[in-house]
Amino acid sequence: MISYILKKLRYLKLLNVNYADDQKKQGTSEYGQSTPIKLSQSLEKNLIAIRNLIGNNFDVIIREFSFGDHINVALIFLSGMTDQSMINENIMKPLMSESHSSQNETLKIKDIAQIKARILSVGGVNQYSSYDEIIDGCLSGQSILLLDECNEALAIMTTNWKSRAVEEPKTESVVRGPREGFTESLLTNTTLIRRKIMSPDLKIESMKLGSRTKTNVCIAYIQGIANPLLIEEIKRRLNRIKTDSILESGYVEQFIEDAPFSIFSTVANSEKPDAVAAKILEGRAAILVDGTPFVLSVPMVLIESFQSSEDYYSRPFFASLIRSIRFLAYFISIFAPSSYVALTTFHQELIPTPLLFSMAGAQEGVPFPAVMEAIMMGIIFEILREAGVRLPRPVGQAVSIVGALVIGESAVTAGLIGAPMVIVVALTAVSSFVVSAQSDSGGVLRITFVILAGFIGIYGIVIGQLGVFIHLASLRSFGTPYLSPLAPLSIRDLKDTIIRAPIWAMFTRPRTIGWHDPERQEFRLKPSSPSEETKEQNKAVR
Amino acid sequence: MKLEKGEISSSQLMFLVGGFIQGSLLTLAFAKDATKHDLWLALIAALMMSLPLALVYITLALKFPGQNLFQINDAVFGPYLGKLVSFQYIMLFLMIVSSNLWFAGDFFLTFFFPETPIIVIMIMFAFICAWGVRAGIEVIARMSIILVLFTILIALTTFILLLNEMKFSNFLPIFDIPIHDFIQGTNIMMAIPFNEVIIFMMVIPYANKMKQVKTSVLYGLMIGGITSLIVVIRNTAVLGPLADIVVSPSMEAVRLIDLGEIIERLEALVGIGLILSMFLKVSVFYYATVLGMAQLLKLRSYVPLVIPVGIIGITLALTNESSIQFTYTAMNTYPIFSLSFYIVLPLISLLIVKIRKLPK
Amino acid sequence: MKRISFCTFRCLIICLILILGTTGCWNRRELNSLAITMGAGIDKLEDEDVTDQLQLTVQIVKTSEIKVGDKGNSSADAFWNARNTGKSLFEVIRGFTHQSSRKLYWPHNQVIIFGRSLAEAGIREHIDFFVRDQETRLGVWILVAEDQASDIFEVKPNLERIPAIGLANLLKAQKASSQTTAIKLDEFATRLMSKTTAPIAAFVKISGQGSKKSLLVTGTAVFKQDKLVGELNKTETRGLLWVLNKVKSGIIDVVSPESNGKVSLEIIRAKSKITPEIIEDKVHMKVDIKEEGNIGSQSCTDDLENRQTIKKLEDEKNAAIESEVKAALSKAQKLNADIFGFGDVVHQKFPKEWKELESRWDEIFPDLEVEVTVEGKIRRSGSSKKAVAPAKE
Amino acid sequence: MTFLLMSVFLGIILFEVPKLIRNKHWRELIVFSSLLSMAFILSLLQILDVKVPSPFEGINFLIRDVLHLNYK
Repeated sequence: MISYILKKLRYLKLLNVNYADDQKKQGTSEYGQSTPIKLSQSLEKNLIAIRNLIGNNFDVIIREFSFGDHINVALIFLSGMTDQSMINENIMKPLMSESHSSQNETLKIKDIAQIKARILSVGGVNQYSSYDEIIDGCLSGQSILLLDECNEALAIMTTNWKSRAVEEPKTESVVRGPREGFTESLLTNTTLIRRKIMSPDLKIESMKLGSRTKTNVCIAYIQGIANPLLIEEIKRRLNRIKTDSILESGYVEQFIEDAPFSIFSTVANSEKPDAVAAKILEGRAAILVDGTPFVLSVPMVLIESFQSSEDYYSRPFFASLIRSIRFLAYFISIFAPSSYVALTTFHQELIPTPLLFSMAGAQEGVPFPAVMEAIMMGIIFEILREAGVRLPRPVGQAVSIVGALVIGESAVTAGLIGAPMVIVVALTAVSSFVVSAQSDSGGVLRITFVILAGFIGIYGIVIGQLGVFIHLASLRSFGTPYLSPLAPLSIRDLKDTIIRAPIWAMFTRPRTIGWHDPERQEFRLKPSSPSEETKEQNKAVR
Repeated sequence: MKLEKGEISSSQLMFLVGGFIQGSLLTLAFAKDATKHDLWLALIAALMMSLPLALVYITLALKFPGQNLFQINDAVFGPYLGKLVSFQYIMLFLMIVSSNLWFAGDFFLTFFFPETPIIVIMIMFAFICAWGVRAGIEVIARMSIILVLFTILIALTTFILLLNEMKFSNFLPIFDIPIHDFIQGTNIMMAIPFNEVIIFMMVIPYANKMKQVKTSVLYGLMIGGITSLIVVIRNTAVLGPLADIVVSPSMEAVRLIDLGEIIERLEALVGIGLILSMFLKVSVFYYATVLGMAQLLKLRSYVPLVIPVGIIGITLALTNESSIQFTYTAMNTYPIFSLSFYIVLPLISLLIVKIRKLPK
Repeated sequence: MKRISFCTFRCLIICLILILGTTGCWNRRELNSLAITMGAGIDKLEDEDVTDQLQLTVQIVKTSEIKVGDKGNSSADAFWNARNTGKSLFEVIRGFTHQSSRKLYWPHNQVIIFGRSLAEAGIREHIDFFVRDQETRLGVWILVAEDQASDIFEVKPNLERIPAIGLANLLKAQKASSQTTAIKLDEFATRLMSKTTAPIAAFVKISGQGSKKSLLVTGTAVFKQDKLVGELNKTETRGLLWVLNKVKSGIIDVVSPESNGKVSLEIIRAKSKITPEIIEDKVHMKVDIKEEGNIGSQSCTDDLENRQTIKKLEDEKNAAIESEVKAALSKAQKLNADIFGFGDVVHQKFPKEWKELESRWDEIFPDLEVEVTVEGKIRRSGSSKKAVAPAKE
Repeated sequence: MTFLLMSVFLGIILFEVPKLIRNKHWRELIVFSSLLSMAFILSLLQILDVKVPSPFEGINFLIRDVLHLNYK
């Protein structure tokens, strides 16, 4: 024990030292950034320097040519990330043809601004003067035009790489509603959102994260609805991220979430532009990360996991019914195995007599205690699911079928597992798919409750549930209480919880999120049958 | 220096008080022994008598906005005598925490796990309450709404399901007990749930709307009182004289639910409702104890005290010999003992406040 | 820095779980380790040399025999009647551990049957276990066997696989005739606790011989305090139930006013009210019974569809009900057992006078004057208006 | 059993103390440790089967035997 403590202490010290080192390092690097190395006048020197920096990569193309009055230039670009035809048509062609057209004018075109203004027929052109900028630009798909006898370079927006087309998302399929989903390209994603919300108030701010990956990350929100403090907080947390790589929005999520050790995620994600747009319109902010179709949105509340964009497109009765079914399914998926264990091992008096007979009959000769059975079946189910997801589709199906047969049929006939347990596990498994946003927390809770139930029955389950409840009640996501409309009760916002009120009745935004500009729409929008006058008019028309 | 940074709304305060009173549904059995089938009368009498007392507490709390019971004690009785009074209150609260732990353990031992050592149940319960207390009063208050609604739902459902087992002649003859017993019953009812709202003098300072405090607390008392009344009426009407001899009338009454062999054996609901509402009660007392200690000793945070106080509470509960001895104390001596804390001291405080025209 | 504290926290939790785990799970019992008791029969052993010996018969379900989907060995008995003897009930119950591999499990117990000789000797001490133990429930049927309780469990029911369940279902079905007092432990115990009200229970008999044995639930066993003192027959039982407001359904046979044929009247709804009165220090009871019914069947061919006949039929029904009540009353007064709970009603209405009456109730009850008023109605005549008979000329 | 108790208390110390030391909450640390040692002594007495007088008995004594105010 003591040695363990000593080890801990030593580790602490080590951490402190490392931390101090980090501080120093960061200081130096910042110092370095403040004075970037400037381009020199000579093209040759510049090219050598650039070759030294990125030249020996096979996808870097350095094309040297001259135009006009033997002005030597070099075009540097990455072959895979640029639009080749654009380079040919809009950069090379005008430059080259310039030399033939009007000889006397070309002589004057030494000035880089002139080239930019008169020759290049491309939308985005920047002027850079340091190596760092050039390299960064080149790596993000811009073409760099270096001129001899000029200490500035032009970065031309030729960015274009292969990306997936907008497709229907696999994770959130709908019956009614738009079928488009985000793609891996940030630009496409922002476009998809912009197309939903064509308001000048929609702000999309971008920043680069990851010292090596230099991933573009955008924050999208609506100015005037979103709480400015929220946006500030998001920026603060994003700027805190000092890492070398951001490969997926999951990286960002784990860096910015409020409760890193909670089993409940405090950052929501979605693949559907309409869902994200709706969230933005409620006053949330979306965080888009380049390279992934999963867009984050904060703050997240628990209820969000039970909402689906389709709820709002279908009529309120059915939507409310489906909502309540989702809640039911979530509770089944968490409590079914543990309740079964508690009932069969501690509280047999709570089972109705005829049911007890058949359950006891099925359990006769089964060697394992019910807790063991529940845990075993839970694990087997998770294995089967994982195998089904990872394997290629045809093989995955075969695995599922074999697994289901083996467990569902053979294990019961062999007397290894009671048939009721199989039913309970199957029910749990099916229900756990209903609320997919909480499936990770659901799995952990399920196992915990099974263990608690096996230990001290219903008392264990209730105590555990109280613990989860305390945890949920104390959880906040970017300042918003996690159980938001329920636990700090806000009666007005209960319209979008278990019951989904008609759209015309939800005339305010959620109190804890978008209270900055509370009114969503006019108060009296409930449709009513046409008044007498209009009826008369209609008749007259007919 | 503020130990608690949370803020609770008036509706949360109301439900917290309601849940707090509901947390004593189990201990209704003490008054039941004294008043038999007239328990409901004693309950109403106790509720009526505790309303003015609650007003006394609220008036005191509102005279000193932002200050809780112990700070008020300091202001009223002076720094030294005030500390002594506060110390006594802390001891009382600690004892209530430990006795409630014992009640919970005792109940689950009797009805669900007769062979389990009581300490396991108490530790688990204390653990969850400690967790809640560490999270702060704001979190407990947030939870209260759902817990209270759940308890009310259970009480109402079982009431409706038992309607055709009820015999309202069980209440006859009304007032069939000696007046001595009735006074004792009322006293017990006041001592165990209703006057304990004095604890909310520790919570009221954190309410965000001081104007609504009075109505919230009184409505909360009514919520708790009405739930208790529903439960008492259900038990007496269903069980009749049998309710006088069983340990937990609620449990036995709910056991009798049998609707077409489908809706039956629901007694787990009683147990669940009990843990949920007792959690609120114990947490509030627990919170007041640790907050009071931290204040008395001028600490910067009450959080480190939570676990040691919890363990002391459990060990104190374990010093009880049997539930029979415990029942004796709760029925015969404790109600009188508590009068000084719940009636005498607050009234003296109010008097001193009026005479010395505090706060200056 | 936060991670360090979390690590210790996690260690703490793991330690806690391990500690709790090592100390074991105290009340755990798997479904296949239970001996689910469905019925208990308590007898007094009538041996010459041993006196005061109790015999307890418990009916335990063999769960392996009722495995669903296993049709193979359904011919075997699905129950096991275990017997044990001893001095006190609790001792006897614990004694079963010597012969049963599984511990008796009581929450699903359906019936408690007292043997006649035991019931005559007193049952108070044996009821206590069933009220006090946390496993037993108050919603269990109480029966008195005509002879030995242990014999009852041997009779295999024709429709159920387990006799105790058959018996419980039999009692539930008694509503249809309202000629048996189906009573559960909670009410039985309440009556036992009352100073004046006498406990009652249903009687169970074995009818038939050999393999054609079947169970018959009939009549009412009347206790005085906790001792069996007498028995009510079917008619008297219904008389009792009328007063207790427990008649749910049933048939009353009356003679047709036109000819001598029989008309069976079905009881649909019944309600009774007991009002006590004290006139000049003397207690009178008033019992008002309101009843509604239909014509169930008629064996004569009379035309009943006119107002006079219906009126007459109603009068006859009232007389029949009244005679039933009177019969029960006279029997009860003869046994001096206040099965109707008149004492409690007086207590509820006149709490002051009751203090004086309470001690004399045994003397008052046999001569208690009871006024019975019956208001019977005939509402409908079923789906036919006239009897199935050739039309009269 | 004593070992178990000690490990539980050690766990509690590991859980609470580092934070207090880090924040330099010395006063809290003193109160915490005195309360914890009290708790430890009380629970040790429980484990060693030493009879600790119940505070409720104290109430009984005060009300019944000193003041004679009890109901029964």
